[in-house]
Amino acid sequence: MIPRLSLSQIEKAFGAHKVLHGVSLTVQPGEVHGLLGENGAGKSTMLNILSGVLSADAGQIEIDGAQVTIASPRSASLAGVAMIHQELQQVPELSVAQNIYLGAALRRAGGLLVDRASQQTEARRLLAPLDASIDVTAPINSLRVAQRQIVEIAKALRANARVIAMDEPTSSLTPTEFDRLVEVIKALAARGVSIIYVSHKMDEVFRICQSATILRDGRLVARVDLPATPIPQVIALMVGRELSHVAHQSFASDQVLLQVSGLSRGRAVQNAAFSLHKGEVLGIAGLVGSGRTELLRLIAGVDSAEAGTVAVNGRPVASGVRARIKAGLGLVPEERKRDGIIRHRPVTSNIGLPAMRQFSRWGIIRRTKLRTRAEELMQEVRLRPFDVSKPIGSFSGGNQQKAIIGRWLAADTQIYLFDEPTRGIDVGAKAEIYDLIEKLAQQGKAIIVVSSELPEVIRVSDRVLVMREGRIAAELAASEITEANIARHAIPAS
Amino acid sequence: MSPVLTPFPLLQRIKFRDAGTLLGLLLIGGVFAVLSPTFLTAPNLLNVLQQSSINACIALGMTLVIISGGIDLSVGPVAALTAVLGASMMVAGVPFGLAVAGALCIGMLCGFINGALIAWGGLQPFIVTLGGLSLYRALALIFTGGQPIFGLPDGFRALTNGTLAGVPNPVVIVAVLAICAWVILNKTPLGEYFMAVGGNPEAARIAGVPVTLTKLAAYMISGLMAAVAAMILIGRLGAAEPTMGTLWELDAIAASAIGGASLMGGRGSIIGTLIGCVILGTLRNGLTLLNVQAFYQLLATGIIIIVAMLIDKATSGK
Amino acid sequence: MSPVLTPFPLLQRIKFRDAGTLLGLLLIGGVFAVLSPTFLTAPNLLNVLQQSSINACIALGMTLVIISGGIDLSVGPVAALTAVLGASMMVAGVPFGLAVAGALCIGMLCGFINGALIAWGGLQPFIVTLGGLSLYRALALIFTGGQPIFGLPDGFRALTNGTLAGVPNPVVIVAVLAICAWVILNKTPLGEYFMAVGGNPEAARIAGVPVTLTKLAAYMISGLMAAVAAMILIGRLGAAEPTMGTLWELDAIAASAIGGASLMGGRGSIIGTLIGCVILGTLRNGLTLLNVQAFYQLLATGIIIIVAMLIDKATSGK
Amino acid sequence: QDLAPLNSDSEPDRMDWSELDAKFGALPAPAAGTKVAGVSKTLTNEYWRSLGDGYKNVADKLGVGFVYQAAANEGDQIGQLSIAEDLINQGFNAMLLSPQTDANLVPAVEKAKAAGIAVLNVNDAVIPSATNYVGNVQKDNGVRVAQWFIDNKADGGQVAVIEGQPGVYAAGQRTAGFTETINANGKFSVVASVPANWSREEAFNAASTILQQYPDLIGFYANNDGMALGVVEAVKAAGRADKVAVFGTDGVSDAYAAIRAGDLTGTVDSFPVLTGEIAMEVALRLAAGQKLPRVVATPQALITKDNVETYATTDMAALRATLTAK
Ligand SMILES: Nc1ncnc2c1ncn2[C@@H]1O[C@H](COP(=O)(O)OP(=O)(O)OP(=O)(O)O)[C@@H](O)[C@H]1O
Ligand SMILES: Nc1ncnc2c1ncn2[C@@H]1O[C@H](COP(=O)(O)OP(=O)(O)OP(=O)(O)O)[C@@H](O)[C@H]1O
Ligand SMILES: [Mg+2]
Ligand SMILES: [Mg+2]
Repeated sequence: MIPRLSLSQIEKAFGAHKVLHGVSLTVQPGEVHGLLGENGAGKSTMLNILSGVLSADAGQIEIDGAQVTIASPRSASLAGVAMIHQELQQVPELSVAQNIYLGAALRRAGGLLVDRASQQTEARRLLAPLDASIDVTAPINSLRVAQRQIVEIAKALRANARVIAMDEPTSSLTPTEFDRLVEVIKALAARGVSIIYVSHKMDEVFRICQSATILRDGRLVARVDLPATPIPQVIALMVGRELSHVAHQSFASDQVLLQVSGLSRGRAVQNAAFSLHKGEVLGIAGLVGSGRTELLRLIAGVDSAEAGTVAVNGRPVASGVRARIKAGLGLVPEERKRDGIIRHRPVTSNIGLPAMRQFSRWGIIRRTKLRTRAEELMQEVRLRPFDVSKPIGSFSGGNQQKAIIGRWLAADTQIYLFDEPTRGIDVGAKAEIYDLIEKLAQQGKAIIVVSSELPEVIRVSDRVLVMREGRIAAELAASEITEANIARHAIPAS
Repeated sequence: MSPVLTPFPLLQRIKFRDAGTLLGLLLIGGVFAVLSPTFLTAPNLLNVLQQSSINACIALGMTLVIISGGIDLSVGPVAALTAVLGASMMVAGVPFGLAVAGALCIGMLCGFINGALIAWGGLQPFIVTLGGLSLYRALALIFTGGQPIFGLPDGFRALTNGTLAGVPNPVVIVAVLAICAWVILNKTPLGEYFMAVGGNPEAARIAGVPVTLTKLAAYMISGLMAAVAAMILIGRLGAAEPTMGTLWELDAIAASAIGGASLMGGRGSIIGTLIGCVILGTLRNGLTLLNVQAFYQLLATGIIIIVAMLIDKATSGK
Repeated sequence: MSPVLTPFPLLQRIKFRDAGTLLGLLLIGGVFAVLSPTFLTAPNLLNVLQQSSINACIALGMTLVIISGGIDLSVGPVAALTAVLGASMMVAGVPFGLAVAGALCIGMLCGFINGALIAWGGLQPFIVTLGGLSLYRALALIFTGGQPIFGLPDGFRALTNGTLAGVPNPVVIVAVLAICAWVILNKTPLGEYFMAVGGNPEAARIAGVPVTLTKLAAYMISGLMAAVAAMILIGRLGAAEPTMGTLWELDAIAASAIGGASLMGGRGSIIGTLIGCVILGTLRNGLTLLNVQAFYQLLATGIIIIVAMLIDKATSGK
Repeated sequence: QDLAPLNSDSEPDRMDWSELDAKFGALPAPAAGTKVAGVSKTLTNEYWRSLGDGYKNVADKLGVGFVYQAAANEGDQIGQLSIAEDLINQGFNAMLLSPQTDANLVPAVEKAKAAGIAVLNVNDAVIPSATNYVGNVQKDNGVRVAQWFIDNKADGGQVAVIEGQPGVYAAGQRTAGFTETINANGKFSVVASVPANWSREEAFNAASTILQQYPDLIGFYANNDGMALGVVEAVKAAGRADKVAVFGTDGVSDAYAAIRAGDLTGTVDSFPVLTGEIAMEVALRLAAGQKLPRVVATPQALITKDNVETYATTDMAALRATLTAK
């Protein structure tokens, strides 16, 4: 059978840094093909080449047996390739429908005018199987991350492509939404559409992919059939070593470090109250839009609460980010690109930002000290490529995340607020981050982990809060933490 | 999900953001109405509109450029260049319709040069159009030797000095152009491209928006609008001067910004810009009516601009 | 992992980006050196530096403002206001050291007002400083009644007209300030804050950067630099005029942009800005030496700015 | 020697241009290789170009080297200073400076004096430390126009002034001259006096507003001709050309044409070409070592339809004759 898509011997370098060494990949019609690898392995680069965002230095692309030249996103879409990008690629001021039809507006009046009405109808139709609650006329920047990611998926479905590349389409989604995506993907595959699926969530990959290509450091390692190949073997191929699975360990003490009481803001968060102990890891689970992100932002002082207090070590802390940071709180935001990184600045600067004063003497930054500390921290989380003087924007998404976490380690934060900490992070690094969380707990820090991945919540938490429609619906002690329990409390009784 | 798609009553179209700007205008107007009996007369209000029309014309183009993430500092000199070239064609006997068309083409050509350096050359809009600011002015001066050109045909001048149902023609022309700009921005693919390229150029590129062409279009429209403004002005003044249009760029940018355009790109409104122009026009008219001394006019202008923005901010929230 | 941490030889410090700008300067200088025998003489080169020093002073502050994501159009009028207030203090018999200190404080105060409206008021920098452009000028004119203030003490004038080891004092002063600005930008937390706030204000805020204070600091430094420029200039002129500083903002922004500052914020370089100032100064000097007529000077300026940027772009890649 | 700060309009040590030859003899022939530089405000205004033509007429006639430079635009103070400084190093015998403002060329003047170059301040802004000044009496511009109103509109009435850029010396003096004289008469009232920044467009707009506000207005005085011609268009557009008199200042060619056509009532011509010739002659006399009074006043005249043909000559000899005959 002629493969639907074949990429052969793709090479790509950024300056002197070679990131793809002759990688090849083929996908059959109707096949769902995984593209796996650690952070920085070159998955996004590969897909960006396929979708015309980047141009390859060497290599060929064939679609349905015919060689194609993909020089721009436009020519990619003409060739029948659509892509869901890892980072949200949206225009903030435009509506959902306009974003979905960006660059391919439906027209009327002989092509002169945009056909808003049809765009909205079509957008609604595209979104229906994924999330019917999204208002297609709302500006995209009024949506939550998860919804925006769903819009990105809808955007890729719009084009009736022969090949759809999905670069971590579910990094912000909960299993419920993933289930819906699975249905959509199955329908697409049934129509003969080929899908390349990138994800760090192994369960997802094993559920939908028939085969997978595995990359390591820009080189092709293996092509495997799924789910025939066992998970540990796939992971070993990705990271080049076996990952040992460690059981959860608790270091929680009795000493209350953080006390949240009556925290409210509109309908997003209503009367949240809980305490967090020294050495404790508190998981917060809930459906998309249940208010977890907003709760963390209120605690971190990023948004101001309408009511309620936050106390650290028994002392109430004033509002405002700076006061909260001073009191020992630090937020790793959910939307990295918008709220996390300063793109053009090197990793060191991004890491040192909250603690610049600590790294200074007589008002002058001690660069060497900052750099040493940054390297120390990044070594621990295995930043790749390991060059802390490069602008953070040139790192892969997962590696950017590591640097943002490193920021609070460098600031010697006491209470870590992690919002989807492993979003876009590979299995190897994920394990490292779990270890890190555990180590922080052991050192007597306190950690809150908001996550849409139930296994993750279960893996790291000593205690779990379940949020539902802005309220804390349940508190689960260690013995009660199970997927079924969490799901039971998370889903609104309609 | 709002089910109302068509028809749109006008008021519903005036967005909340524009309402803040409008309030600023009404406040300023209110103050002048109290202080000067002449202010609220129909001829004076028409006068304000007429005097705002040149700036409005420039500001319409500027708004599109700003929305697309750029800036055009060269509008004044482009206007001067098209004015002297257009006028000299007329004086040389070219039928004025043809001369005007020629001038408009020259305006677009200037815009094209700016746009090409920005879109293809990859240079910063500010610096390109700052270079253009010197360049086009120099061309206008060299072409005329610094002399104004007089003797424009009466037929042409009648066009700009006439009225339509009592409304001065320049106001009518600019109103039509404003409607065109509004349609382009809000109803056509090009308008979405402007917003997309200004709001998130990377996303726009990835989505297959023709970023280069979009930028070119923005600067060419700006050049065209500068040429139209030039034609209106030389018609009214009866002379084309190579020194025309000094500081027009600041007025136009101010009007756009007052109207809610963000100089970071991706945001702006045609209606807001028009209100911004009228605010600036009202300011000048009112201060003249009150015969405020030169230094204090300057003072009032500075304070009122800032206060209007603060009111706008306070009312429109964001 | 690069093992070279210290020490840094100077050349290594001049970043690749700045090398492109430098190349532009060398090219322009080369052309003039060939065409005019006077150009490459020591007095003439010192002349160029001296003439560039006022713009450099303003541009240093402007660069910091631009890096922090803003713009300051009010520098000229702030300079005028500090000049007339400082001068009138001196003329009234205040010891000139005190008068200068007072003037610098006034400059910072103006910057503080701009910064407060932007950081706390949440207004757009362009529009706030455009308002300031009128406001401070008006205050300067009203304070003096439009008259220049003459009769500055000789001791003060000697400061700005003297030389240090053959180098004119203004050049020395600006060099010192440039080093300070360089240290602030590259070596202090404040510098990191400028770049973070300009690069991504929301992320900076979440990371605990004092965004408001950072913006305030940028505008206050800009106001301070305007005041320093004013002091240097009135020392040289022996008089303070309320009309001083017209169009300074454009020159300063041009120098920053030529030097690689992005008007979108987050990026810029002190060394680049200095080279940018010298490019502009060299241009004026060379064209005058060659006795190029004013209109053609304007033409050459426009063309050279654009060509320099194209060369810079071509050599520095991005 | 410490000079008192110059005030060109009231300096007692002055003479009229017409007395030059009588008091100091014919212009001595300049030494071979004499070079003179002129630096003026801007070339975008015909006045300054004409002034340069006057310089050049004399320089060419006498075989003197001559360079004429100007700033890129009016208001570019440091740019003009740079130009002046750049010229000083090039060995000129005399410099004719028309500064943007009273102060902006002071360092150049000091440097030039130190280098032994004869420095002459020509018209408009006044350098307080200037040893020599050639130019007209700015205030007199306004006085002459006011006098015309007093002479020709016996009943008085409402008049308005369109000012140049706020803070500019010439604008202030011209306005003051007009306003003081006409107010002293008692029958007139200056109902509006607003700035239009030398811009034809702004003058047009301001005049439209004023015309509408004051239906009985009888006249405008504009601080320069460009603005006056803008006012003329506003008056015509308002259909009140027969009732409103409009005056300008400078006497540029377009103003003459407009006076002939009956559009502009009059202008105060300060004869820039002739002023340039006189200035160049004075500079050469200074370079030759003559000691002249500190201020040499140049001619000006109110041009109206009645005398427009008399003054509309490009023959400077004839013009000199007309002016001295008076
Ligand atoms: N614009 C760029 N400039 C320089 N280097 C880049 C750029 N984009 C990517 N890289 C580098 O290319 C390599 C591959 O990155 P890529 O984004 O393809 O990784 P990935 O496999 O998608 O990782 P992740 O799982 O973290 O998304 C990384 O080392 C990254 O640092
Ligand atoms: N930018 C916004 N505009 C409007 N409403 C918002 C916005 N952000 C949050 N909300 C509201 O706040 C509620 C909580 O959202 P939040 O993002 O905190 O939820 P979450 O559980 O973190 O979900 P997600 O998985 O999307 O991060 C949502 O129901 C939503 O209605
Ligand atoms: Mg990736
Ligand atoms: Mg969330």
